[in-house]
Amino acid sequence: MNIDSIISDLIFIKPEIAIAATLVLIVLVDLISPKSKTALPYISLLGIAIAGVFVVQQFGTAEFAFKTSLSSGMFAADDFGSFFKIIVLLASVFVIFFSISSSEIKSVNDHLGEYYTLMFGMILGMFFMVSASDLVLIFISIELLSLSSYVLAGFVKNTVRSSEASLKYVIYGGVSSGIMLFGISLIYGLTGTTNLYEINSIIQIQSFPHITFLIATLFITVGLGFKISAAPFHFWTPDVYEGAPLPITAYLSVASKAAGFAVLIRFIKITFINSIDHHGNWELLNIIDWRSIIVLLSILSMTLGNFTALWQDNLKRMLAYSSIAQAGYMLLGIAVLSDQGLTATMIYFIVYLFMNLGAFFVVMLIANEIGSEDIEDYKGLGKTMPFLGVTLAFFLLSLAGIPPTAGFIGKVVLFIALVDANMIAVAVIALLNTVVSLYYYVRVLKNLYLVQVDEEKPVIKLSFANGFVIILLAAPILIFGVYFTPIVNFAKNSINILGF
Amino acid sequence: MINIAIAVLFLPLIGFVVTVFLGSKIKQIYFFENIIMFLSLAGAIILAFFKLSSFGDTTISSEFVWIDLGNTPLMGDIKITLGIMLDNIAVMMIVVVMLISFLVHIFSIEYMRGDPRYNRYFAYLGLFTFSMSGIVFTHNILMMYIFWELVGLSSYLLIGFWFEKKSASDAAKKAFIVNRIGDVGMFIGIMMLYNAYHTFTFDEIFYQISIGNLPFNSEFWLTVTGLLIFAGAIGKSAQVPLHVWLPDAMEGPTPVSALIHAATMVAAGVYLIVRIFGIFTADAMLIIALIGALSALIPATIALTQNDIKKVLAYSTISQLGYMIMALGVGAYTFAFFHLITHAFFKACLFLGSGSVIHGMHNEQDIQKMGGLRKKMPLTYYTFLIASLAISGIPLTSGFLSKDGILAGTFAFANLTGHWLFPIVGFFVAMLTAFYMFRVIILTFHGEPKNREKYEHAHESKFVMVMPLVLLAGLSFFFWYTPNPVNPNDGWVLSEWIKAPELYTPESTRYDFMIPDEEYISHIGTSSEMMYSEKYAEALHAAHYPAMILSLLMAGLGILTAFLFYQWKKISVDKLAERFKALYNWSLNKWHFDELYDATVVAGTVGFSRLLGAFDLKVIDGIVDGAASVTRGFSSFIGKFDNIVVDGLVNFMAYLSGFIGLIFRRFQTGKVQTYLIFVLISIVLLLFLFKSF
Amino acid sequence: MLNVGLTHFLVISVTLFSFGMYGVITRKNAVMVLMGVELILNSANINFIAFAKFGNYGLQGQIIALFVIVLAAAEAAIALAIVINIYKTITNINVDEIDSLRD
Amino acid sequence: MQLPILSLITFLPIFGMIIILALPKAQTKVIKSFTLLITGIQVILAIFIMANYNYALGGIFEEATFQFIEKWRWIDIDGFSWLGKFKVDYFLGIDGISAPLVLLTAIVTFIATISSWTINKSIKGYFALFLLLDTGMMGVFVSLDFFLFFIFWEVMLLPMYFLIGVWGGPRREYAAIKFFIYTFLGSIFILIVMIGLYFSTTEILADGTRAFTFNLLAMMDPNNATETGILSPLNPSNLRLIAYIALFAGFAVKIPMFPFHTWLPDAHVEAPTAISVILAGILLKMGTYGILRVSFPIFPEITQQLIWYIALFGMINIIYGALCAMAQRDFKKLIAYSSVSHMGYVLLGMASLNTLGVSGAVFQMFNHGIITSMLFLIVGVIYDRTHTRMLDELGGLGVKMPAYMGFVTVAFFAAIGLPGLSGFISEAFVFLGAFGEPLIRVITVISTLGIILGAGYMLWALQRVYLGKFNEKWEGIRDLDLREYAMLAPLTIIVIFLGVYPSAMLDLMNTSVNTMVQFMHDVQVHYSSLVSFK
Repeated sequence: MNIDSIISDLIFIKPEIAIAATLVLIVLVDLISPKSKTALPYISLLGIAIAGVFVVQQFGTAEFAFKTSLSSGMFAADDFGSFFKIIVLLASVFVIFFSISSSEIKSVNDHLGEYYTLMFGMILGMFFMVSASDLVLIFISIELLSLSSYVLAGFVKNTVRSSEASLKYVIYGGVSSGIMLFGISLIYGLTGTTNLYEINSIIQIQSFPHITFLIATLFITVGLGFKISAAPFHFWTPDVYEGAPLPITAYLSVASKAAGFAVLIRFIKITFINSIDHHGNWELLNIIDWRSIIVLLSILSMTLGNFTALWQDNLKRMLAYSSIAQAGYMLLGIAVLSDQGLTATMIYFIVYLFMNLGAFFVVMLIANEIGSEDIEDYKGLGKTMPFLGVTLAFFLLSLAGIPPTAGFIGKVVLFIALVDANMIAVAVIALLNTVVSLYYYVRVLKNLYLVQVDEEKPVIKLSFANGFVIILLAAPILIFGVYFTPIVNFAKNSINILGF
Repeated sequence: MINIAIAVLFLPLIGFVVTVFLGSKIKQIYFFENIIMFLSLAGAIILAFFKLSSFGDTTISSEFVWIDLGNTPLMGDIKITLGIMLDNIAVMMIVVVMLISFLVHIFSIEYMRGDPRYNRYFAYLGLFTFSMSGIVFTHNILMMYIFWELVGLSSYLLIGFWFEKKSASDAAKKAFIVNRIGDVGMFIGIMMLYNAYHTFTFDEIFYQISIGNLPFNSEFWLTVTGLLIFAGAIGKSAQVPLHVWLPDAMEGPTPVSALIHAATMVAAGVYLIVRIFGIFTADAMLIIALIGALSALIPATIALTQNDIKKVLAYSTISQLGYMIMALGVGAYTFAFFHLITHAFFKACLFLGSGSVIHGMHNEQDIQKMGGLRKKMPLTYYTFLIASLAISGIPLTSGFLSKDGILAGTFAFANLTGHWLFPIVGFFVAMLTAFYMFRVIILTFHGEPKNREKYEHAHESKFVMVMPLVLLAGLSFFFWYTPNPVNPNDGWVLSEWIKAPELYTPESTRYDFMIPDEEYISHIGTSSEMMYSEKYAEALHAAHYPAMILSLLMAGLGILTAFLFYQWKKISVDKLAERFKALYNWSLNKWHFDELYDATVVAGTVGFSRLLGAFDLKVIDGIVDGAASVTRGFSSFIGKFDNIVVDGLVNFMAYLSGFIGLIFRRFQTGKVQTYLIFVLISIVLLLFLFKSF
Repeated sequence: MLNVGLTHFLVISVTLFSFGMYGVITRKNAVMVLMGVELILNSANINFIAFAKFGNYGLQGQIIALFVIVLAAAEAAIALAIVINIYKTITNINVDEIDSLRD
Repeated sequence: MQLPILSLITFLPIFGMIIILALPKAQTKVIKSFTLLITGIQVILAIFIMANYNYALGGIFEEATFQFIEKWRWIDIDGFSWLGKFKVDYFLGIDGISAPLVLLTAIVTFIATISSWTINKSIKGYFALFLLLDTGMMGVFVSLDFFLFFIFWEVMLLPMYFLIGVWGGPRREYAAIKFFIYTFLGSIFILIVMIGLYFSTTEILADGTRAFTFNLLAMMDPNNATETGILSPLNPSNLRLIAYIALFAGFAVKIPMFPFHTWLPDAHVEAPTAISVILAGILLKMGTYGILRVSFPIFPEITQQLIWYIALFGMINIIYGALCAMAQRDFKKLIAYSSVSHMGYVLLGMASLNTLGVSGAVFQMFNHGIITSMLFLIVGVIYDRTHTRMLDELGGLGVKMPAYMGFVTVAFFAAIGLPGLSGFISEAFVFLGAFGEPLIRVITVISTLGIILGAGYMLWALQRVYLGKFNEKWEGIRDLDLREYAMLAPLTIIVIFLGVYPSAMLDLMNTSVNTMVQFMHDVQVHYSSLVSFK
């Protein structure tokens, strides 16, 4: 490894460089003209756009950057990574839109420079996460993501719940990453390397004490489970989601979860793969029973998420539990351990991006108006905020998976994968879970429309820009719900993980 | 011929449709209905005349395909035809129906005048006449069933015509539902026939049975099929145990009672048995005879004590229908149908007469409050008397002829088979009939008026009401039917019009006497008197005069007792009633049939349905309200939970999920250190779970 | 002289890890909790270095440890800032009592 | 190319919905009239379809004999290493089983629109949802691709939820959620079986290759079964039986079959009249239609095994529904339970698997749709005037409302199955057909009790509401107005017309029913040979 190769490898991290550059630019602009905070979102959007262009350009490449040996490197520039980068970028764009109109963020207007800086810190962390093929890089990028998000979670400094969320997040996150790091160290001790590909080639030929390896793997899973908020590592999620500013909550629930999933998938597929047959089924090494572990986590996540969500009165908290449950569904796709399942998870992610962000955004806009996220305060809002009511209902129904929304397609594709892998019992459990989830989603609908409100309230107008953003989020759900060829194709063409 | 039949069939329907639609617009539209009825009557008479005079014994029929399912897999050709079949029995019946219907229409013009739904009343009568003609003309059993139900409808509408009265609407409902019970039996019978033969047409069914093709290839099931269809007749002809609706049906206007519940519709059951007589096995016939005997006896004993003039007549109707059914059961086929005709006329006369009385007495129906009306309403009295003589079986009347025939039939049957129950019941009921009819006459027309005021206002009815009475009374004399007042077999009705029945059942299932001996038939030739076998003809012949004398004695005894009791007051009725109080009350309370049914079937059904209703609400609606009741302990969260979800099965799931959720919630303590403990525990558990891999 | 081998280091690191965990779970003061987190991170560091040395894996282990130290410092800084922030808002840094966000 | 008339009739309401959403809220008259226009056009289209319908073609399993076919590739994605090709077709077509229901849907929706005239709350939202519902229902009856079928099936859930939940009675929230959850639960089973079937069926494409398919017709052909598909008949396991039961349960919720019926009374009682009409008139038919269209031909061998149970449930529905109806004090609930009872006849008829029984069942679906719509409209008329549905509080209304009374009589007696009205022939056919199947003969005989009980509760209700002493409380009650005539008269005409001339409907479905019976028979033999071969 020499300097030349490092420099030449930089072309593979063009998107990351763009993000980093934007980060620096934001800091600079904020320093130079502290008054002009309004420009910051646009600079951010520009940076994201540029990064986006680079990401799109990168589709089709399959190269290692920062090679540590002939056939492996720290960083894998492949379509799989690019796919999740697109997810992250799309989420970032929307979250920036959210931030512009969020009253919480407006209240800390003076610190907008830091806000966007930290957000780009997160993006940068996520970009490296989704492409990292080395445990050290994984750890570092996760830390980069985490450290930025700890601060952002408590960004609205003066409110108690925001600060509390931040504290819980940092303690919980710190311990999780500590455990993960310990696991990584054990892997390093066993194999002498932290590179996933090299670990794979070593464990293919050598045998290890099973318990140690299991402990190491489970420790790493704790760290990843924390990121994707899968039960039983989810405990931070409801509290932090409730306490954090809404745009950040939305961001955490989509982008950071996506990055976590990317890492998990890469970790499992690269490290433990034995062979892949022509139908795309992964034959894993006989060390860890990944299918059982993930099925367990997934069923636990969706059951716990759905059943606890039944009890929530705070809509944000309810959506937090719902996002735990959604993580459970997506984990199912991984549990199938095949390209088909992977595609299903990725398709689900595209859909999840739109519907979850949409739900959070509408909740935020409503909270902006009525100053509450409590479901009881939603009574009769269907009348006073007709557009928001309809779209919220639409997003929630998509989350529940009712046709003709894209949420339905996401679930169907998932169940197709499950049934094809003969995991019918799991599929039935998941389906029954969707029935439970319907309860709490419909409860919101009920308060919006069914409950009679005596007093006549005036209709609250919605700004054109916000309406437009909502349509940007809602339209894909409807379109992909009816014609889902594009997302299926996109996901299908992006499953190439470097090395396979 | 067929065209006339179609016209006769559909004219009343046109009358119904026109009247019902224009009823509220044109006040005088009822005239249209009456004209229509006249045309129908004329048609029927022409039909009968031509049929009986020119076509002899041939059966004229015509059919068209109503439903054609084509050549179906598994079941072959499925075609359902509707058609008209004209034989002697049908044309005689249609004349009876049309004549009485016409007379009732005429009678009603005056009787119903002033009713707010005057036109609608005539419309309903039209509907009934149409439906009844359908029963008469039909050539297949499905069509029979269709019209069977339609007469049920018109009966329902007419019984409940004054539906403001709860008793009337109750009676209508009761009539329909009780009839339905019989109809279901009939329908099951039809299903069995269809399943066996894939046809509904009488001819084809008969043909199949005659070639030995039985339902489920078993004689037993043939018996059952016959009895199931007979169940329809039990309902419609108000036979025990389904007779309870007919007395209640007297809530309807009296002319309706005369038309539907005395002369025609209730006779449809008998007509049905006559139509399919050939498929009954000996076992089936015995049961039919038994039902008939019971239906003759029980209502007759009830009629003894009833005070409502219409109720007496109603029970008498059941009793007379019982005679007919019994007659069919014992094989006296021709007399049964003959009695059907004669009974139709004199019973219609009695009912219309009672209507006239009720009309004259301003809606008074209690005979205990009448008396002495002979002077006020002479025409009504005499016609009523003639009809009563006829029903009692006094010579020179038509009733004498037909009833005597039936009694002789039972006599012969008993002689041949040893079932002496039937003649005993027959003669006993003959006495009872004479007694209660004359009780009515004496209490109503003789003696002193008991209600002076009403008596003063009483008056003879108008011409349009009396004219039908006179006509019907006239038809109660013997000379319309036979020149010989003591032997009906000499007359044209029995010797030429009503033919001996054709039997289709396998010979092994018949009574011995019903197996024709070939040489005997070839020797004598078929004639009505010589049905079945020589044995039977001899027995019948031997029974003729003894039966006649005995029946005359019984009738005389009945009349005499009635006079002793009520006219001359030689025996105190009250004392007698006091002495046999239990028996008296038993009769007065109609053998407690209504109470029995109310307490068992009705209460049972309603109670069961209530139970199910509650069950549905409470139990099914929450398969675990079992779990729900456990959960009820957790009232703290249920209260809150009711907002979120619901009760029932959904509820149970909700409670359950809520409960699970509640457990999961416990983990979310808000303390980050607790969370971390949970994480550690999870890791240990996961390790434990997967360590063996 | 005691022959110090890999096992000794691993025992120390595991002990450190356990102490860290214990501290995180039991301490009330948020700062002490954060100290526990540091212990956990550093126990891993010991592992890295020990494995690198005794497994002859080259320098990678030591380098990783350096990275981790930097990250641990950054994390501590941010965490302490957050603790200060929470002290400012509710004047209490007792982790046990900060549980307003709960079910 | 022929006119895509099925797409037209299905999506016309959606088009209408969009227009209505664009209209200003205050223009209630325009919104109502426009909806009426849309549904009116739908009726005309339906009549046009019937006029051009070829009675000689059977449909059921053979694409060539379906009519008004529209088949486009909707989703077509190549190159999956695991599936090969993923495709979903937009595949519409009707045969003699669906044609009557398309007609029924058009008619009942039209009548329900007239009945909706009295809605006075959020009119715009109501009619928009109403039209969405319309599309969902129509779509279910015309789609021949399982995926499409399922989407339509689910699409009508939501509008129904809102229509009951927003415009319903006092306990509407409860009723709406109950309906929603029940049906959603049912459809989940359908979904899982659908996916299982997908992996068990391949279809030959135009280019000669095979691909997995959602095509219902392809699923019916055992030659299309894959070797390893989990629900493939070639696969010797009892999964097919389990799948059949799951699928059946999914459809049974809609019928609703005992014990899944408890949502129905609640939904009916709370829903506004027009929605009750739609619910009972059309939605319930979807369950039995689904069984006929999907369960029966795809699982013929299982169907044959289970007909006794299907008939048993039919019997329970008939008797249980009737007894429950008898116990009700609420007029509308009574009618709702009568639907449970009447749908039992459909189940019983289907179980016979012979021409008479199946014709009877399909005909009964149509008839029940019409008759029960009438009954609910009749309840609605009363409720509009008195604001009560309690039987005991009414009484004697026949005196004051003679014209209304006429319709009531026709409707009630049609429900009882009086000959001359349409219900009779279908019930008679059901019984005759079911009696023809030896396995279920006893059940059939017991089911005839329903004839008596039906008369019992109907006449009792008739008496309590219309006969007897007039309740002075309702002095000044008025007879029908023109709008109400317009709702009731067409239905009455249909009821009488089909009662007198049932061939009009029977001929429409006859070829298909025969094809179906023949197909079920043949393919059973085929399947049993497959199993024995294994």
